[in-house]
Amino acid sequence: MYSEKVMDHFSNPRNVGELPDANGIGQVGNAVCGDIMKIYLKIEDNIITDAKFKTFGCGAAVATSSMATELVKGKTVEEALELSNKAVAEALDGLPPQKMHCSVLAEEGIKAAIDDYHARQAQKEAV
Amino acid sequence: MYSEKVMDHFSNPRNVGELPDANGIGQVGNAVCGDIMKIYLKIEDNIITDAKFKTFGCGAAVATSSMATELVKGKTVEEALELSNKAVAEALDGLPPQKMHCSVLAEEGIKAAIDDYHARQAQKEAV
Amino acid sequence: MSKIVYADNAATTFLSKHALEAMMPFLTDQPGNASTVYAYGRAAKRAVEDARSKVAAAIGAKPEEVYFTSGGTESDNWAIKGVVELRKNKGKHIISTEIEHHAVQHTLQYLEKQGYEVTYLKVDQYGNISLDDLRAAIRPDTILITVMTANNEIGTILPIAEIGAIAQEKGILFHTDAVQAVGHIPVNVSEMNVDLLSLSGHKFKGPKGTGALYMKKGLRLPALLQGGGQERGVRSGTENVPGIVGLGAALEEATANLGESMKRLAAMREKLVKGLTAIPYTRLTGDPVHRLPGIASFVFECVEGESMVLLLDQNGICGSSGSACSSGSLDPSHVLMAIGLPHEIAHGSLRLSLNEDNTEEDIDYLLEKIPPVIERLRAMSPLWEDKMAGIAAAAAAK
Amino acid sequence: MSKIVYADNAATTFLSKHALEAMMPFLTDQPGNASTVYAYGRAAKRAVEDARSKVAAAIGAKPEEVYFTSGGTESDNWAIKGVVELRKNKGKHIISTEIEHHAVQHTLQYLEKQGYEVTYLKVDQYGNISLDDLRAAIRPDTILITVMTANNEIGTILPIAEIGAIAQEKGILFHTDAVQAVGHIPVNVSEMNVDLLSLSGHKFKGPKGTGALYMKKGLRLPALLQGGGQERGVRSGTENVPGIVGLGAALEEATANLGESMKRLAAMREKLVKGLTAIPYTRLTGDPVHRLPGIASFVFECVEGESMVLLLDQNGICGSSGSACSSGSLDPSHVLMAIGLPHEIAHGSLRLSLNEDNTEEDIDYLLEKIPPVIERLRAMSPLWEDKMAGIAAAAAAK
Ligand SMILES: Cc1ncc(COP(=O)(O)O)c(C=O)c1O
Ligand SMILES: Cc1ncc(COP(=O)(O)O)c(C=O)c1O
Repeated sequence: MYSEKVMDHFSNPRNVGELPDANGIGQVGNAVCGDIMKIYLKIEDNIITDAKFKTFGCGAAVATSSMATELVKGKTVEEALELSNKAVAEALDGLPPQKMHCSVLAEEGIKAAIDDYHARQAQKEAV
Repeated sequence: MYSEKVMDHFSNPRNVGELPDANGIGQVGNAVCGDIMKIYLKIEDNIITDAKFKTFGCGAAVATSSMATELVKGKTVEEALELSNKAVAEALDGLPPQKMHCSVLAEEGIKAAIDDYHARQAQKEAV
Repeated sequence: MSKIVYADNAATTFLSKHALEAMMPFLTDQPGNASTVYAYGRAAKRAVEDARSKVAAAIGAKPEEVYFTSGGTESDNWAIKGVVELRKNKGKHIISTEIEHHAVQHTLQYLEKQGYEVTYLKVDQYGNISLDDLRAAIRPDTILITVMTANNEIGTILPIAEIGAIAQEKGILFHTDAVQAVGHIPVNVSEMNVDLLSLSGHKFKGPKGTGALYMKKGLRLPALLQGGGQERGVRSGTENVPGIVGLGAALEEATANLGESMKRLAAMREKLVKGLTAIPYTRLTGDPVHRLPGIASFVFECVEGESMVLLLDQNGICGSSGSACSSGSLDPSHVLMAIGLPHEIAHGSLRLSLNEDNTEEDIDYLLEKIPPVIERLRAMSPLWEDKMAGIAAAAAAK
Repeated sequence: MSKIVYADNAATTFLSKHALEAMMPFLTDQPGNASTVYAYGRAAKRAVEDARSKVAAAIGAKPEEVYFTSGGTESDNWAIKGVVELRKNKGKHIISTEIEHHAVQHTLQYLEKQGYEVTYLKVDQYGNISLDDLRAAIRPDTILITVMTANNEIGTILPIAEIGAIAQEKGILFHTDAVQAVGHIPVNVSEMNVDLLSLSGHKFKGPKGTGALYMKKGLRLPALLQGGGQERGVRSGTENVPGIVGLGAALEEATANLGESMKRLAAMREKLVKGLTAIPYTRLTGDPVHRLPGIASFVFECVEGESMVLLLDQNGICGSSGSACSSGSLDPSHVLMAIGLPHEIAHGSLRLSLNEDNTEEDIDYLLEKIPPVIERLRAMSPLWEDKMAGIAAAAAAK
């Protein structure tokens, strides 16, 4: 049911783990539904220089986390905000219909991490 | 579904044909129901000395005709009248339930032929 | 072993070697669960979807319009009961024919007991319905028309495309039992204007216990079998993966050379028909032209069907009869009655059904062995005796 | 090819070699129509009746109480819908449990939409019902009790004989879905006091697409599939002769050495349970004692089921999960919810189901490969991170 690309990103997930010096961290989903994604971003001069994730979820959840973190690395914050769930799914050569929500989660995870980055920046400036 | 005995009497029916000098002939069943038996008996001194049949009908109809004619040969008229359908069926090592009516037909065929014999005798005496 | 000519392919067929080969992996080194994610499961799933595509291709449908079932009977029951449930607020009237297979007829009789009304269209001597009768039978509360594509006893092919056009025009769902047609004559669901079509694997050298229901896109009948949600939720039950694979392979094979095979079969059938109708007081049943290539069906006067089949068996010939005796009922087949045969003649029916495995020699063998069997049975038939006596008397009276 | 350990036998099994051998004649040189009178037909009929006797013997029934179907799903649907139709004038209330297979549960839900009332008995943490609850649920209009013999996800064996005794005392028909039990534990319809029992061929190494319904003598459910009148008029459709033969052969084989095989399996299962529950935050699901010999079922905290199954697949292990993701729904299995597991834990379920073909080496392999998979998934799980942080904080706070 999964494409080869999905299976590759599930079996050898890129960017898995924590990022000690992350300055944007977002967590989306919930355990009741069976999917949680935690995205760590390191942003320097408005550029995402590193990204990592931790995910509790199905094969598609892991693969979309992996792909989404890959896709945003090197991008500006604005570019990353434009990452759509469809783009993530397409980069994985598609997802089964009942798994599309995982790509939505990945999109939301990136946004949540960027939100957190903005919040931290605002707080810093406020200080 | 048929016993070997039934198949034997169907494949090699005993007493098939007409009996030119029969003095008792009975026909039972009807073409609409798919079974007709015509029984020919030759009765001498109250003993059935020969019996033959012609049958239009299924395997069981042929086999019961064959067996019934076999069973009555050499019997007295009274003995032949006591031939039951059960006895015919048993002599054939049984019949499938939905084919028991064929044994009934055979019993009735013998009775009809004997009735005919009695009728002829009565007529003869009356003459 | 002595020669055996199997001429009962309309009842069931030998499994195709090609189909068995396709099935073997799932009968030996693959467990074949199509609903699981691991490698075995994915292979099974692919095999099922591949079979679905083959079935779809064979009937001019899209793969997602094909649902696998346990056979023609289930497909017929599902189609009819499903429409009835789906349309229960629209009406209670169904139109069918007098010559449907029991899988349709008994389902309709069951529904009649539940309060549904069924109009059974009469057929002519060839087993054909009149389109005017059909038009006249349509009522505002008609929810389903179900007419078989081709009859299993007499081989007549019905005007499905025309019936479908009428159904479409009137907005009535149309089901056809194509169990005897699929794999034997060209079948195309869109040309035939059908919404639902039943087929059964073992009629075209596929495995027994397999079938399919074609359901036109947009139509979604309620399930007949509830459960695990296989077949996109409408036909539950662990997929019979080897069976489905065999069905697909057999149907692909059957349709690959359909044109040629039909020609060859029709020629063999015609030789058989010509040879056997040369026996006096014998007639072909069914439409002489619009008929399945493989079905040669007859009635022999003054002979009873079951004893004919039994004697043929002793001659190494497998055929069948719609006689009452072989079914355990008292009336001969409803199909033979519907085409207007009197009881006593309908009792003497014989159906010989050929397929690609039959040879010219088979036909010669049939033509050699059958006439003496008829003769032998007539010689012991009191009906024949009467008939001959009557004819002799009539001749003498002239 | 690298090693594969197939531990998903509760989903489906490899076909038994013995069963395939028994089937082969009907897949090759016999057409196998059981309803015809010629030699081939008689051989097929004998084979079907022989299989019926074998099935009957395996469940302590009489041959004439066994009806062949297309699988467990059909048997369940037929039993339940049949009783409902048969008893429609007696009442509209049915009693079942919260942990039935979907073939029962979805059928009941369908009937609820038609106006029937169903009481689903709650189960305890082990998946067991209370007989007092059952007694309390019985109403004057209760027409059917349907409780599975053993659960497919957690392996719990239910007290069928006791339930049957209560049903009998109250004069209520009792059906049990014994799909997971037959061929795996002793099943005897009279000791169990059941009126109806479903079984499915492919759960004990028989062919897919085959099953049977036991119907107690004197009980005659209306047919679910109308048609040609096969199976004494109550289950129409051309008999799946090879399938039926395979079912009989497989069940005879499965029950021949049942005692020994159960012992061996239970020992292997216990080793597996012991080894895997040694992983922290892991529990066995289902009754620890009254359980099927072959089913070892677990939940691993902070791990999601589908990714576990996928990673196990990459290690050559076939297992299954009742996780929501693998089924495409959002809620985890109703069985795991019914035994009171919180959602987030129920998502991490794994079922390993063994049969006679599994070896000691398989168990060792499972015990070697599974713990690192759990570890790897936990290492990438934010839930696990939180859990560990929480524990560390709690420890520090002391
Ligand atoms: C026209 C027709 N419809 C339906 C069926 C039923 O198919 P099956 O016996 O495969 O269920 C048959 C054959 O038995 C048939 O010939
Ligand atoms: C307990 C139980 N009941 C019913 C079924 C349905 O059986 P089948 O899939 O063979 O129709 C299954 C297995 O799928 C089962 O485990």
